[in-house]
Amino acid sequence: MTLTIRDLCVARGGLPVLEGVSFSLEHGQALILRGPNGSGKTTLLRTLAGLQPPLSGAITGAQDRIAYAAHSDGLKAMLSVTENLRFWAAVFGQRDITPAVESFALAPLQDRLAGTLSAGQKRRLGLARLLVTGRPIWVLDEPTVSLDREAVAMFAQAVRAHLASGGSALIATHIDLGLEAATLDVARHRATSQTRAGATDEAFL
Amino acid sequence: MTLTIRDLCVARGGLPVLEGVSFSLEHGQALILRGPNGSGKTTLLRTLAGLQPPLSGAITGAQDRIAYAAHSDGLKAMLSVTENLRFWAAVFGQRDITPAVESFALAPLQDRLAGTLSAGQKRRLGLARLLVTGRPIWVLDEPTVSLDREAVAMFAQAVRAHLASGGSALIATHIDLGLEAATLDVARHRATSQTRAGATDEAFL
Amino acid sequence: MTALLTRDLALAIRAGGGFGLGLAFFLIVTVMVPFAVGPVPELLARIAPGVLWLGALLACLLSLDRLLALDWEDGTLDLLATSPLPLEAALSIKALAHWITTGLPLVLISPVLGVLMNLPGPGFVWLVVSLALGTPALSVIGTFGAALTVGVKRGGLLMSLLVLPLYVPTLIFGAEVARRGAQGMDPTTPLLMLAGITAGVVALMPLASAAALRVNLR
Amino acid sequence: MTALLTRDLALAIRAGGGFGLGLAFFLIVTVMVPFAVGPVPELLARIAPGVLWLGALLACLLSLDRLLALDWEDGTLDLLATSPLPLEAALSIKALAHWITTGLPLVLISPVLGVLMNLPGPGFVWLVVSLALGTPALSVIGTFGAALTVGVKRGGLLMSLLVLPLYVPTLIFGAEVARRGAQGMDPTTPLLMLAGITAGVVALMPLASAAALRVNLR
Amino acid sequence: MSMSNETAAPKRPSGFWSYANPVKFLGLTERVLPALWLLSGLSLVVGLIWGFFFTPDDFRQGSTVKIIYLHVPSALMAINAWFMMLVASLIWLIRRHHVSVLAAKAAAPVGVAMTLIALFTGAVWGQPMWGTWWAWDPRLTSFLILFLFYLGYMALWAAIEDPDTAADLTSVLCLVGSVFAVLSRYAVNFWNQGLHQGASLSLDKEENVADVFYFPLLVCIAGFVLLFFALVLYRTGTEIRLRRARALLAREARA
Amino acid sequence: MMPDLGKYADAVLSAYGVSILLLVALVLLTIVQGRRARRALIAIEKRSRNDG
Ligand code: HEM
Ligand SMILES: Nc1ncnc2c1ncn2[C@@H]1O[C@H](COP(=O)(O)OP(=O)(O)OP(=O)(O)O)[C@@H](O)[C@H]1O
Ligand SMILES: Nc1ncnc2c1ncn2[C@@H]1O[C@H](COP(=O)(O)OP(=O)(O)OP(=O)(O)O)[C@@H](O)[C@H]1O
Ligand SMILES: [Mg+2]
Ligand SMILES: [Mg+2]
Repeated sequence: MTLTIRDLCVARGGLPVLEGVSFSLEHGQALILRGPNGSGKTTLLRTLAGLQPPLSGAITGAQDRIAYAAHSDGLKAMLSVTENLRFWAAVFGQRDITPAVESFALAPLQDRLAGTLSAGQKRRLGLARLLVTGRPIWVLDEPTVSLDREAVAMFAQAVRAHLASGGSALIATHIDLGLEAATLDVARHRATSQTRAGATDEAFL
Repeated sequence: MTLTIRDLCVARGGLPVLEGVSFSLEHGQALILRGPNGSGKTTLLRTLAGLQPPLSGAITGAQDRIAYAAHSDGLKAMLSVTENLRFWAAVFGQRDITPAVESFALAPLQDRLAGTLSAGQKRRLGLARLLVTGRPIWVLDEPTVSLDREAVAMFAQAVRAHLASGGSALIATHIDLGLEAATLDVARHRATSQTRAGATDEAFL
Repeated sequence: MTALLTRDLALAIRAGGGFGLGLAFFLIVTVMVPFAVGPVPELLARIAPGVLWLGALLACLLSLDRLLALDWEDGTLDLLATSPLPLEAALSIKALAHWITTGLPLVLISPVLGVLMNLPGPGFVWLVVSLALGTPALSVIGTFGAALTVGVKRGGLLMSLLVLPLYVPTLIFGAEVARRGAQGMDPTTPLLMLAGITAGVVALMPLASAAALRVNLR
Repeated sequence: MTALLTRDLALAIRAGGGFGLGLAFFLIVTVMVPFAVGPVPELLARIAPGVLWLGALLACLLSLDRLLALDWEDGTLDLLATSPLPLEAALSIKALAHWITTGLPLVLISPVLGVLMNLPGPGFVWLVVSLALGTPALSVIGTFGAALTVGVKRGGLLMSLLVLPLYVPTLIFGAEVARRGAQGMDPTTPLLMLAGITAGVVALMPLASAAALRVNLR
Repeated sequence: MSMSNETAAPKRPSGFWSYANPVKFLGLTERVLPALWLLSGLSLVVGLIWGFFFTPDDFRQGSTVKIIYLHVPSALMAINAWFMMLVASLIWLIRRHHVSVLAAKAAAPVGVAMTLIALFTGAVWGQPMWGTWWAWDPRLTSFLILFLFYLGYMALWAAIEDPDTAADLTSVLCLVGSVFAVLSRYAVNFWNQGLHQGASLSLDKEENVADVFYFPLLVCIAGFVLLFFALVLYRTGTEIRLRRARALLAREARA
Repeated sequence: MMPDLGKYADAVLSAYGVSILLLVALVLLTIVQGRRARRALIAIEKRSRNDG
C-alpha cells in the first residue's frame, strides 16, 4: 500500500502552516523534504506520524506503518545500548536487534549506558532504533544532526537497504545526504493568511 | 591576551579522552575542531570553558573571556525572544541587543515566546546570545545544527564580523562553514591507553 | 507489555533507587510529625492511622512526576503513541510499575512506622490492608494527573494541585478503615467503599489518562 | 543581579502560577489532615501549629525542584557559571526568588488555614511570625539540596530525602514557637533560636550551594 | 466590535448551535447584555435591601438570618456554575464549539467568587450559631473541595500555552473532577455527620423558612442567577476577543 | 433607618460588606478586562487592515 497525501493542510499553535500538500510515496521510494527554517517540515512530519490531526486533507496508508524519528530519540540514559534497542524491538513485536547494531556500527558500544555516548553516537543509536521497528515507512526529521561524514554515509547506506527491501522513507533535512530521491520544497506550500483554521470558529482567524 | 593551550589532557567519565593538545588562538583568528563522533571535541570545549577541570596541562587566557554555546542554549520557553536576549545581556553587563537581533534576522520573531520557535529559529536565537555576552572568545559546539543554508551563511558572517573586531572563535563542527580558518583534527590526539587518569588514582587504571 | 513493565522497573531501580526513595520519604514525613506536633505518646497514637495514610499519599504524589515526564522529554511517549501498543494499556502498565516501585514498598514498611507512631495493636492489620487496597488507586489517579500535566514544563506542583482533591475519597475511606481498625471498631463498610473506588478507578481511569495524553502529544 | 531576580519572578508567574501553586498545595495538605485524622475539633486544635508548619515545609519542598533543574536542563546554569556573576550571588538570588514566590504567600495565607484547623486565638500572631522568620531558611537550605541533586535526572525525591533532615532544626523551633504561642506560653527562646538559624543559614549556605553546583556542572 | 473583514462561512449550522459562531454569539450578547445587567442589578438591590432592612429577626438566630440572603444564593450559584462548566465542557468535547469551552473558562472565576462568598458568609454565620468559624461538616467540607476543583481547573488553563490543548485538558479535568466531587460528597457524608441545616428551600418544610424570609430570598436568588449569566456572557465575549487578537497577532508574526 | 442588628451586628455587617465587596470587585475586574481586550483587538484589527 502506498502512502498517499491529498491536499493536506497542517497547523501549528492554532495557525495553518502548510496547505495543499499532496504527494504519494511508493514502495522503494524516498522523498526529501526541504525548506528554510520554520517552514513547517516538522509539523508536516508529526501530522503524518499521527501525532497531531491535520486541519484538512486526507492521509491514507499511514496507519500503523510509520516509524517516526526526530531529535528526541526515546533513549534512556540509564539503559545500555542493547537494552534500549531490545525494548523498542519488544514494543514493536520484533526480536532480532543484530541488523540494527551492525548497520550503525554499534557493536563496540553495545554495553555502554546510552547516557555516556557522545552526541553523534547517541544519534546513531536513535537511528538504529528504526531498524527494530519493522515498519515500512520511515519518517525522519533531520536525522543526520551531529553525525560525522562516515556516519552520514552509514545512514545513507541503511536507507538504501531499507528502500531496496521495499520500504520507503520521508526525510526532512538541510544537508545533502547523497541519496537519489525526489525532493519536495515545502516553502511552496506555505499557508496564505486566507486559510481558515477550523470549522465553526472562522471568526477567530 | 591570547588563549594558549599547552599539552592539555582531558577526561570524560573518568577516562582520558584526548592528550597532548596544544594550540594558541590569537585575536582575529578562528580554529575549527574536527574529528569523528566520540573523538572528544565536546569534552575539550567544556574543559576550555571552565566547566570541567583538565587532567593535566595548562590553559591560559581563558578566565572570564569565553562565551560558550552548545546544544542547550539556556533559552526559556516562556520568555519572548527579546526577553531572553535582554536577560543574558544583563547578566554579562551589556545593554544593547539590537546587533544580536539584526545579525540573526530575529526582528520578525522578536515577540514570540522562545518555546514556539522551530528548531532552526531556536538555534538562531541561541547563537544571537553570543553577541550579547561581549566576550572575546567564542567556544562553539556544533553551532549550525538544524540551520538552513541561509542561516549558516548568517552565522559565518557573524563569526567573520566577530573576528574582524578582534575576537576569536573555536568551533567544533562536522560540516563546512565556509570560514577561512585553521583546522585541528582532535583524532590525532586520542589518548592512548597508557595515559594515566590523575595524580593519586593511577592505581585504578 | 511485559517489555514496558520490566523496562520501567529496571529504570526505577537503576536511576538511583525508585524503591528506596518513596520509602525514605514516607519514613521521613512520619518522623517529622512528632517534631511538628510534639512528642506526646497518646496524641501520636490517636493521629497515627491518619498520619501514616497521609504520608503514604504524599510519598506517592511526590514520585508521580517521574511517571511520564522523563518519557515525555526524551520522546519515548511520541514513539509509544505511534507503536502498536494501545496508549490505555501503556498507561495502565506504567501505573502498575509506579505502584510496584512506590505503593507496594510503602505497604510493606507501614507496620514498622506504625510502631514509631504508637499505633495501637489491632490497628496494624487494618493499616496494611487499607494501604494495600488503596495505594493502587493512588497510582492510577496519579497517572491521570501526570498525563494532564505532562506538556507543562516542570508541572510537578500543578499536578499535585490537580491530583490531591481527586485523592480525597480514597484518603477518607482508607484512613477510616485504619482508624476504625485501630480503635477496635468494625471497618467493613469503609473497606467495601475503598475496594469499590479502587476497582472503578483501575477500570475506567486509564481511558481518561490516555485521552489527556493524546491531547498533550499533539 | 536584578536581571536574574526579575527573570526568575517573571518565569514563576508566567509558567502557570508560581505564586498560586505553592499556596494551593499548602491549602490542600492542611485540608487533607482532617480527612486523615478525623474531624475532631479539639484534636485538630492541638495539632494545628505543627500541621501548618509541616504543610508549609512540604509546599516549599515540592517547589524546590523547579529551582535549578529547569535552568540545568536548558543549559542556563552552564552559561551562568561562565558569566561574570559569582555563583554564590546567583544562588542567593534564586533562593530569594523562591522565597518570594513560595514562602511569602504561605506566610500571608497561614492565618486563614489556621481558622480551618481550629487554631486557638493567641496562636495566630506567633504562627505568622514563626513562618515569616523560618521560611527564608527553608528556601536557602532547599537551594543547597537542589544544587546537590541537580545532575541527577528527576532528582526530586532524592532531593526531598536530603533536604528533609536539614529542615529538622528549623521545623522544631518554628513549630515550637507556634505551639507555645497557641498555648499562651512564652515563645522567646525558640524564637531566638529560629532567628539564629535563619541568619546563619542565609549567610553561609550559599557558599556550600555554589560549591555543590560547581561540582555538578563538571 | 468590528469583524467586517470576515467573509461568510460556506455552511453554517442553524438554530441554537448557530450561536457557536463567535460573531453571531457576540452579536447576540451585545444586544442582550444591557438588559441583563440592568435586571440583575435591580433584583439584587431590591432583594438585598428588602432582606436587610425590611425583614424581622429570627427568634432563635436573631439578626443573623439576614445573612441567608447572601449565603444561600451564592452557595446555589457556586454549585450550578460548576454544573454549567461541566455541560459546556461536554459540548466542546463532543461538538467542538470554541464558544462553549470559552464560556466554561469564563464561568470559573465567577464560580470561585461565589464559593468564596458562600464560605465567608457561612463562616461568619457559624461563629454566633455554632460557636466556631469553621467545622468539618460535610456540606462545608464538600464546598471546600469544590473550591479546590475550581482552583485546579483555573490553574490548568493558566499553565497551558496552546488554547485548544488547554480546552481539551480542562474539559477532561472538569469531567473527571465532577465524578470525584460527587464521590467526595458521599465520602465526606460518611466520614462526618454535620451541623449544617438540610435543604430548607423546599416549600413543604415551612418550619425552616417562613414567608417573610422566603420572598426576599427568592428575589436575591434571581439576582444572583441573572448576575451570573451577565458575567459569564460578558466574560465569554472577552475570551473570544482575546482568542481573536491572539490569532491575528500570530498570523501577523508569521506573515 | 438602620435596623437594630443586636449583638450580631459585626457578623451581619461584615458578611454584607465582604460579599458586596467581592461582587463589586468581580464585576469591575470583568469589565476592566473586557474593555482592555476590546481595545487591544480593535488596535490590532486596524493595524492589520492598514498593513495588509
Ligand atoms: C463556611 C460555612 C458554610 C458553608 C460553606 C455553607 C454552605 C452551604 C451550602 C453549600 C448550602 C447549600 C445551598 C443549596 O444547595 O441550596 C448552604 C445552604 C444553607 N446554609 Fe450554609 N454553609 C455554611 C455555614 C452556614 C451556617 C453557619 C448557617 C447557619 C447557621 C448556614 C445556613 C444555611 C441555610 C439556612 C441554608 C439554606 C439551606 C437550603 O436551602 O438548602 N450555613 N450552605
Ligand atoms: N507552539 C507553537 N506556537 C506557535 N507557532 C509555532 C509553534 N511551534 C512552531 N511554531 C511555528 O510554526 C512554524 C513551523 O515550525 P516547524 O517546526 O514545523 O518548522 P521546520 O520546518 O521544522 O523548521 P526547522 O527547519 O527550523 O526545524 C514556524 O514558523 C514556527 O515558528
Ligand atoms: N559520561 C560519560 N562516561 C563515559 N564516557 C563518556 C561519557 N560521556 C562521553 N563519553 C565518551 O567520551 C568520548 C568523547 O565524547 P565527546 O562527547 O567529547 O565526543 P565528541 O567529539 O563531542 O563527539 P560528537 O561529534 O559525537 O559530539 C566518547 O567516546 C564518549 O563515548
Ligand atoms: Mg524542524
Ligand atoms: Mg559533541
